[in-house]
Amino acid sequence: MKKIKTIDEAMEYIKDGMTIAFGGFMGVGTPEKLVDAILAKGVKDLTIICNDTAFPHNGVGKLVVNKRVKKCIVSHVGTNPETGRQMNAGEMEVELVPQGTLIERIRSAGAGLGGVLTPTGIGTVVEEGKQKLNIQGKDYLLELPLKADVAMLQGSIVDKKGNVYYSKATRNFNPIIATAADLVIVQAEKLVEAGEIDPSDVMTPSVFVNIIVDGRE
Amino acid sequence: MKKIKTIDEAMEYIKDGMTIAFGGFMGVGTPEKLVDAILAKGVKDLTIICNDTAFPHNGVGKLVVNKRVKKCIVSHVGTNPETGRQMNAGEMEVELVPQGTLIERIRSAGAGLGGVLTPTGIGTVVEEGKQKLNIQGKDYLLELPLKADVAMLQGSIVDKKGNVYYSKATRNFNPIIATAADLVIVQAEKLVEAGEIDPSDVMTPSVFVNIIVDGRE
Amino acid sequence: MIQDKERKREVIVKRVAQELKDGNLVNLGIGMPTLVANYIPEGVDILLQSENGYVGIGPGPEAGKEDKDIVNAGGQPSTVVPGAAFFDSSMSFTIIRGGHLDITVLGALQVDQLGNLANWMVPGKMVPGMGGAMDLVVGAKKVIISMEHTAKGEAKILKKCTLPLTAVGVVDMIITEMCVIEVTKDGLLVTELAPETTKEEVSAATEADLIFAEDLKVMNV
Amino acid sequence: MIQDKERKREVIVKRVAQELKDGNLVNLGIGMPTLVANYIPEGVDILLQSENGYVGIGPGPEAGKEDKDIVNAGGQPSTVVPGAAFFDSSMSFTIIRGGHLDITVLGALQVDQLGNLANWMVPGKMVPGMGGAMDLVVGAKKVIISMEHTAKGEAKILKKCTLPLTAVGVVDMIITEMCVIEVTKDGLLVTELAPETTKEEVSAATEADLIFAEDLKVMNV
Repeated sequence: MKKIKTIDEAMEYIKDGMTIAFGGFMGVGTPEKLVDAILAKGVKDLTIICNDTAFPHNGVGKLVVNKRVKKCIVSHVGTNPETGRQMNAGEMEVELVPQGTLIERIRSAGAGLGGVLTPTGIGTVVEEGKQKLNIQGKDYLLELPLKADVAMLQGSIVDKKGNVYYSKATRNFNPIIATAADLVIVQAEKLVEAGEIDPSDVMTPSVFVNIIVDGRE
Repeated sequence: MKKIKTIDEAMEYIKDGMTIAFGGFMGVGTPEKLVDAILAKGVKDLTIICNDTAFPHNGVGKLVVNKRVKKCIVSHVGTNPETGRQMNAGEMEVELVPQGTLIERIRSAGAGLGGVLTPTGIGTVVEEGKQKLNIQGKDYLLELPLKADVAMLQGSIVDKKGNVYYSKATRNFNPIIATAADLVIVQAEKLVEAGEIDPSDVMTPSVFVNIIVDGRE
Repeated sequence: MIQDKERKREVIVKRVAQELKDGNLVNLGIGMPTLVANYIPEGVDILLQSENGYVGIGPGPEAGKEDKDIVNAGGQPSTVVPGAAFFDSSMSFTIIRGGHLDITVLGALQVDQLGNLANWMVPGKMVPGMGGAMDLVVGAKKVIISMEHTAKGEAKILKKCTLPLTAVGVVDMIITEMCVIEVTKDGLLVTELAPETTKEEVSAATEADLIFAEDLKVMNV
Repeated sequence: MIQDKERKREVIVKRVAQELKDGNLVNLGIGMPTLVANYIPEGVDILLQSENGYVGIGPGPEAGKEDKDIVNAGGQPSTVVPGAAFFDSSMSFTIIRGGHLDITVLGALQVDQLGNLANWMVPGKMVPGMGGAMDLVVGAKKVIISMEHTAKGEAKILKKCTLPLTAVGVVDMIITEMCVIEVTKDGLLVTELAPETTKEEVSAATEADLIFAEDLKVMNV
């Protein structure tokens, strides 16, 4: 099972119209080289799942600015004015999801659960069109699982089997989106032999990772 | 905020009839000194939440053998014949929960969710008395959150603020039960200064831990 | 009544800081709430949480010493204190929504006398998104709104919010440059007035019904 | 028909091992399924999962070299291979229930022709609990039951299970010392017979309706 591929080989799997989940929070923890490769290849009409649309110059913000995004499912767009402009102009669809609900919807897809029962959003526009359940006297929204075709991770240290370690605050959405996509691609900042990451330090077990791209290429 | 206490001081919080969640899988990862302290203090009528009832000589198995348990909520009792005997004799109540459902019920309590929607148990006795939801064409059981009065963890390395690192397979239920109890007590196999555990290696952040007991005492 | 912009801000964040107790886990929202960290009382040891995945936010890094792998929830370079811990976003929101956060401090566009909060969008104009705010106010044990009392002369403390809500009945306390308000089941109770500020001035700047406490105090700022 | 107890077991685990493909993530149940690890074909690199929280189970440790912090799901001392990873139980069952496990191999008390499985209790007698079994069979991409064909002469492969179920319609394949059975929408299809075993012997030892494949093969064991 050779998982290591060139960025070009990895990009062969990426097609117009796909749903792609990206790690990263304001761009920190987003695999920039994979984002750049999407731009270079000319892939468009993407649905992206990410915490936020970052800034215009980094992370998935670049995909928005270059008009590759048909729809984004995110919790926050305030740091990228172009997202707001395209949203208000009707050029791009934006589904805003509370951050805790967003990560939990992704997790529930990865964990084989039927959805999330959360108190967040009760009494707000977030509850529109959703089933409400009263459990033990309290109201919860049923939020549905959210899965991607492809997940793109930034791994600080990756071994050749696909085990991933994320440095500091780059972890954020990365380990969760890794569980909820048909194809998982990790951009390795540092690539090491199997066994070099202490098994207790692994944050995404190799079983979730399909393709490893060397980020120093 | 001084969290370090002696085992005797920690035991002052433990009363008859409490619900206590224990880390550990077949006893590995269970804080044996805290179990022994419960036995020594004579606490009884406990409801225990644990993956299993271990073996008669270790982990929570000792609490069962010494008849301190009124009810256990576990996924497996096969390795402790005394559990089966007390269950069949009507001396102790046993609620058997599928392992994945058990850990997720505890997690949902810790995460402020209304419960778990799982396909596990559909069409079996596990579904008796529970609400079933059909979501996107598939049936799920609604399993309710499970919270304890006290959680007792075994931490391999614990710093004085209460950050915990679990070695290898001792992790199991420990980080999850730490999120779902009113009082969390960790037995530290090794106690270090704040900052000595790399912040990226912390598996239970200090915010969940109320009391640290030195396991080398 | 305080007029100076800088002084207003100082009054608010100093007073908010007095709400933080030893051992508290606190989330400070982007913007003015962040400044609260500069006024934490001597001897009070608190832990600051960052939505993107850590507890133990430290001071901003010196120029040139930024760590590209540590930013706060606003995307700005940050540091951590000894005893900090990093984790993923699902753990971050387990902490937030699960009731493990003692205090969340954030701004508001509008607050009303039922404790409703609106702070995430102005339809057709500004839609930054709710980020973690909806989870924070639903999950935290205590929700403190820190903001200027009015916006361009318009009241922000209302009988009923008109903007889309962030959450229903969640606000515990409102701290402005004019007063401290506790949200009680009987309504909005003003417990402290800012220096040089009168009841009449507060009432005039507020659309909501106000109750003034019998033992009304002066904010110690 | 194979009579020797040891040879029966060998036939079963050898044949199960042939189902494991390069790159598979596999969970082997406690007891006989564990032995499958000894027969994995040359050149096939699989990863074994342990419910209690790791992937990459290695061989049993030498006596005296046990690590107290590593046991398998049966509580027995274990080791890990290079490239292993430890995690908590919620991640363990994210892998299991989330469809990330290629194959689960486990024993049964009863299996029926609708693919129903009973393997966790005999009312009033033996109630070990379901442990992770209910999640494993619901979540794994392929469920293989490995067991002796009968128990003390009683059929275990039935028209309809009589014991409390572990799950409904989940079994993909049954491998015994007599034959290999695929669970299809038309019913139980016998695709291979063990050496020295006849269709008649299999039918006599089975209560369920069986379909014998046109290209019925002999198990390569």
